[in-house]
Amino acid sequence: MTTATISTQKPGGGLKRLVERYPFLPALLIALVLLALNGLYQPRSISFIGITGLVKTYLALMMLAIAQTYVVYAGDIDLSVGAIVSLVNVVIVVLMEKMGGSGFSVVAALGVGLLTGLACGIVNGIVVAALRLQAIVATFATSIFFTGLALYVMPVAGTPAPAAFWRTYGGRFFEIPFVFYAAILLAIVLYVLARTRLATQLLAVGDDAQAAFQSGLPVTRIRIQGYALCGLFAALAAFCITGDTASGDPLVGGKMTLFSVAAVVLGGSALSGGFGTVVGSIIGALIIGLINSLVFFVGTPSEWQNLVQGLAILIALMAGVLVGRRARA
Amino acid sequence: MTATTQTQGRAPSPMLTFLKQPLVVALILIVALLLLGETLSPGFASAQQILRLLIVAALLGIVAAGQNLVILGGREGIDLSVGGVISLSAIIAGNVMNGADSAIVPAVLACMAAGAFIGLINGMGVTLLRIPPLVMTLGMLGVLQGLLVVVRNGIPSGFAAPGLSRFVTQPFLLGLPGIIWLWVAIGLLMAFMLTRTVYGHRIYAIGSNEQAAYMAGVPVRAMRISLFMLSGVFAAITGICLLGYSGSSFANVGEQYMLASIIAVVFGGTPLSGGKGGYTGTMAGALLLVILQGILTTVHIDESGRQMVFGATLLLLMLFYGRGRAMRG
Amino acid sequence: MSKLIMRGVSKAYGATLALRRGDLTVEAGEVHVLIGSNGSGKSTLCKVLAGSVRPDGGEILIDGKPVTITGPHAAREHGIGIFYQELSLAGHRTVAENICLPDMPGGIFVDRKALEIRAARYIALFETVAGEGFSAEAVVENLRADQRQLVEIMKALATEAPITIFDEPTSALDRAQVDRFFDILRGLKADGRSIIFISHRMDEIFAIGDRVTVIRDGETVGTENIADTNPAAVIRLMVGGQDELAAGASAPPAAATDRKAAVLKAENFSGKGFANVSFEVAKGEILGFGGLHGQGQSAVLRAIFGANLAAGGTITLGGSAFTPSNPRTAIRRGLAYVSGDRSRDGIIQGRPIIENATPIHYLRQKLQLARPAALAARVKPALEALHTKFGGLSHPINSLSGGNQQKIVIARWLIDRPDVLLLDDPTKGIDLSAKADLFSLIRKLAEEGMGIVLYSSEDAELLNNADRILVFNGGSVRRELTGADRTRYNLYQAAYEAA
Amino acid sequence: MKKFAALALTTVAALAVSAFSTQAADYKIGLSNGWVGSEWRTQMIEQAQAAAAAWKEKGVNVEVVVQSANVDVPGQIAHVRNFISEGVNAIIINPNSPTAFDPVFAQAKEAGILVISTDAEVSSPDATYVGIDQKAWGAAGAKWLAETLGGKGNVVAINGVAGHPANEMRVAGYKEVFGQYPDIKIVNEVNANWDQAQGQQAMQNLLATNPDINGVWVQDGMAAGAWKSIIDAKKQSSIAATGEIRKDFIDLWVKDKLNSGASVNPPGVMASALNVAVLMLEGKELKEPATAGQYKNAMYLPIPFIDGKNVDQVAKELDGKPGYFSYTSQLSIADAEALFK
Repeated sequence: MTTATISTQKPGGGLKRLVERYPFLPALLIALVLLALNGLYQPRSISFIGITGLVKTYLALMMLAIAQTYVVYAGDIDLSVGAIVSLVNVVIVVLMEKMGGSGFSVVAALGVGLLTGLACGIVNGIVVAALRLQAIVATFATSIFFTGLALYVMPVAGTPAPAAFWRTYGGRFFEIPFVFYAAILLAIVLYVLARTRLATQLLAVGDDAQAAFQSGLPVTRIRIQGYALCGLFAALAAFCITGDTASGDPLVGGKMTLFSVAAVVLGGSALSGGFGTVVGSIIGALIIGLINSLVFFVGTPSEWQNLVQGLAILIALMAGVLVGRRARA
Repeated sequence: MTATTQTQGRAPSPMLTFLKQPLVVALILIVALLLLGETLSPGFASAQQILRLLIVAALLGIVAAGQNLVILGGREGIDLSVGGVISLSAIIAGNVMNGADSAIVPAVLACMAAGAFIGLINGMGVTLLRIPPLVMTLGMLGVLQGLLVVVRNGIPSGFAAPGLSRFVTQPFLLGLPGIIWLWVAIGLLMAFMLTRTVYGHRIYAIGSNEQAAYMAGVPVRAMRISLFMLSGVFAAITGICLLGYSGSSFANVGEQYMLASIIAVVFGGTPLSGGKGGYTGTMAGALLLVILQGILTTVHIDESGRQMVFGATLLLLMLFYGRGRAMRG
Repeated sequence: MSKLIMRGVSKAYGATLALRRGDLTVEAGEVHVLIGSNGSGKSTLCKVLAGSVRPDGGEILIDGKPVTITGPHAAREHGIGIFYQELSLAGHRTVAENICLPDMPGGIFVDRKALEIRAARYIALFETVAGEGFSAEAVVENLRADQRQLVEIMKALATEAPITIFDEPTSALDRAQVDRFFDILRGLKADGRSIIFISHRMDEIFAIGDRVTVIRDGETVGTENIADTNPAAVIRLMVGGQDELAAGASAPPAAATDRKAAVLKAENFSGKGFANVSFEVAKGEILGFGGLHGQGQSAVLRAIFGANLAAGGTITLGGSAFTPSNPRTAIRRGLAYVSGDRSRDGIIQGRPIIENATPIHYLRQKLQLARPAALAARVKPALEALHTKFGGLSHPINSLSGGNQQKIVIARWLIDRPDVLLLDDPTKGIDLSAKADLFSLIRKLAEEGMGIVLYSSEDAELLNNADRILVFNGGSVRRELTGADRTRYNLYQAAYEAA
Repeated sequence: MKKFAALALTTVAALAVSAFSTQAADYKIGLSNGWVGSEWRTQMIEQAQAAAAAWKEKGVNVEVVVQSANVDVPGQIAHVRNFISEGVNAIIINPNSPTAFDPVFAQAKEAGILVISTDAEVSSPDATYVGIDQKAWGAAGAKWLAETLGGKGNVVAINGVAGHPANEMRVAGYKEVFGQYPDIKIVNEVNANWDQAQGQQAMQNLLATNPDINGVWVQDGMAAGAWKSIIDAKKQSSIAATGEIRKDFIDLWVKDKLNSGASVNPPGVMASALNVAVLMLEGKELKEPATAGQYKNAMYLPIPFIDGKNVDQVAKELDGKPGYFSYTSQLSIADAEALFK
């Protein structure tokens, strides 16, 4: 009954309704087109191994885009996610090394890594939501702090992660690469998270924080929880990156911050908050990866590669925003 | 009851109100930091050193002027592309003048035109396509970084004209270099523009309530495009001055100004929400940031420590400024 | 024992004392009306109770026990629910989610089933009057203004709070919706719940209220039983000693005007929300737009002004054709438009009064420089003509009450006189004295030769002030009322005719 | 939305136009560069491309495919994966991390691809490093500085990006050297992120607070900035500082007779690595296996040094080059062949 009423009220056809229901569809379409083009120019890039490589490489950015999405839900932004990735990366690598690299040490280090990410997220949340500093500049400041901390923990890149860890990440079980299990697990976690009270509350805060406050929602606490969730997913991103790079690097995540913001926008979420999906952000991260490899596979001269990538991402960003808005209009 | 309410009413004393002005806060902090710097590293607050800090602050202050205007114009105005514009401008200026004083004027004109053009594109994306400024200028930054590689490839890089270098580094009038006078002139011009011209009033109008400004006949789109263009022009001027400062151009010279210019604006008491603030504070904010960085350079500690102190100090300083509105009055 | 007692509640914003001594006693099972002119402090009193404003002094007793309300969440725990005048909805969420937002069923996870059941209960209450497109799954942003107001009402009802505050809940609703809502309120009353009801509409107050408390200048001046009082008495209490500020005190409409000199003419004008609207406004005439709220009156005015897109038809201004494209060109052609939604369309928040009063002057005089002395000389007379109360021209506009803010917005149009003044419900949410000032000025402007179009959602205002009234219904003009036809009966009849 | 799909397609079409024409190649070599923030990197790629073309005379067709863009470590790992998909014979990489590529290089090796890193060492046992020893590079500058100062004085160091491996190795190099001179005191070390203007600002701050500086150890482009501050402070006669190898700076050096010395990290390293790679692909064996360095997989190239003695000659060699051109050297094919059996 409900859908019927809406469709009579707003003409526009099934596609529009579909996009309203699944806002990440346009992003998915772009990603599929890019994937097809990649395959057209380099068939091996969409082979099983090629796709595995793609997922392995960009799982970290996907995680980070998810992290960013939860703060963007509430209309906030976190420019420190990359620094959190670096910090967690060096913390777990140093701990694994100190504890001897056994299976237990890996698990313990991952636990500490999650707590580190959580702590960073809570610090951001307190700074932005409780102390009411402006998110862009405040999280930039905390990013400098976290980077300093990472440099303190590991002054120079290089400590290797124990083989037990990265061989698991890069390995296969029953002929299926580990990352696919991770991806499936992630999908379940995200499905569950989308049903939490917190997800709805974050979106409500992002819609109109004052209104949410007046409705009796504990806005400050919700925003801090959003940042905490962001910190947790940034820690997961650090795990992925540690799995893929098998080493510690205090600067590894720095450049990922702005890519994570771009991925969120590419996925059709509104930076102003209140509207978005994590699935879109994941696809957004994939789009970035696919654009980068496509630019290579079509044989762009090296000096033009950055420009073409920049233009393609700018156009995709614009498309993400415009389509997202059309879907909501 | 009434009487008590009125007497204990929260009307703060005039002294406190004065002390809470962003400009006053910044000036007090500047003096405090200079004293701290002198204590930690004798010679830090010498006249010569302050002069040199002023030159560096002027470089930041000029780009922050454009950033300031874009932020004042509201609608989440922000310009992340200034770093790219600065780099591009430094390269164009170096190539056009290539060590010849006679080519300074064409070089300046070329750079300003390039800056204005990039601002125009940013502005059109933001107004006509309604892309959020953060997304638009972030995408533009990626494009400019690519463009830099293309532009630098295959063209001879040039020197600053001696006249330009003298302008930036050598005393010109009353012992101060030309760039300081330029900065002062920009400061006066900005103050005049923001308080005494219709254009200035319209900036505040669109920043504070775009819809009302539109209904009152303010050409909102043209205004906003012009602000982005001005931001491009100011960034271009910084690029030229930076060329004069370092003598020759080099890639990525502008990168560090992206977030620094935003922090200078925030330290100057202009909140990122727009419609409030001014440029005088931003000038003080730029100086404050430069002094802070200077102190950290002169203190002999590990880089990790420097970054942690820098990040924490930025956060601490932000607490002195207008924080977000409390949900509860 | 009274359900709720508020005693001596005070609140200052900076140097402005919003509430001096707010007293309110509400019994269980009554609808208690709170009334006062704008800026009298009644909204502040409600916000203190709802926890969104922290009081500076005073005490609150619920069921005889003193309580401290630390925030909206605490208010809810003390059994207080509120409908917010400015709405507190999450635009991208569904109707069901919004209704349950203050108290989502479930623990860490949302219990969708419970949420839907609970929402359905409140949606059912308004099922017959909610209109097309209203459903549990509809996204709030896509709803009409009246439907959104219904969601806010449902949200307030869903709190099931023993004390529920309704701060102007009916402003966007149509008659049928209001009637349904009042039925529900009567039901709640019968269940022993306490309702605090704020409205500017005297008819509603007397239709639903049991007792009325009047607030003036931040102080409670009295509480009466509705049955023992009458509108005139309530108004007297509201305005205090200032008799001349009584409602609708403008002169009776002038007689026939010179119809030949039409300054504004619309022919078959169409656009979003209206179709085939034709009318003429003569120099010196006040043309009224009437009818139920949202029948195209506002859309026509905005389209003429260029703020909304027009789809067809012609507009003639002062004898020559005019194609509305944006407010800027409209202003240049001598049009003026005052919106009732001043916080959206009018005031430039946080900026000085002088900057709020001058943008039209800048445009019409093609000024580039803003010289304060020269501007002040222009602005002051315009503000004085409206009896505007302000501290200084450099004070921020937010330091003024709503009525005075609206006067500044109107004054900006009077420095350089327009030929045609379009008034789009200009008195929405402003107090009676400001209304009186405004209407006497409008009549004066008309007498000086201006053509004026007045849309008002308050029928009395139209009947008292317009020379002719066009009654809108379903986006087009149903009837023209002139001379002795301008009666409330005729107005209602045309407005309620099936469109 | 259609409009944007169309736009996206147009971009792709534009890309396609630039697609290279494939030709029968004996070897396909992938070059990966993860940072385009300096001219040095551009020159590195160009020299490598030229070196590949030079093989034609020898009757060997070497096709290079390049990925050069600002990427983070995962982005550069993607480079390598793209090369594997592309089916190259060898990968030459200027890596963004010393250790991060171990797993992906293992995959490349599995696919039968030769991996060579240049400019920065990598820990992977599946790769060979062909380039200079960054630690020796740092030490060479420090040795010159210490000797120029007569073994005593106050020295400051302006370093690149903290935590960056190349930077840290260079830092280790100068620390070791200065450690051998008890009368040389390192009064401060700062990081200016390989940014010329930041180098200049850092030097300015250091000069103001340490008026008694005798020597400055500074790397790469930051040296030009540091020297600018020294000259602005009119201290060029009393301070000795390391320099850099761009033509701009060399000209200034000659003109102002600066007391400077510069270790050369030639942008030709990638070309050298390419020549080594081709020979390896041809199945030749190194006379001395590459087992140097901390990861036991390095083959170090000589580090030229510029000081007062040879700077005029260097300036002459660079005559006519653009200002950003770096003094360079590379293993010629013949030089490389000499290293093999």
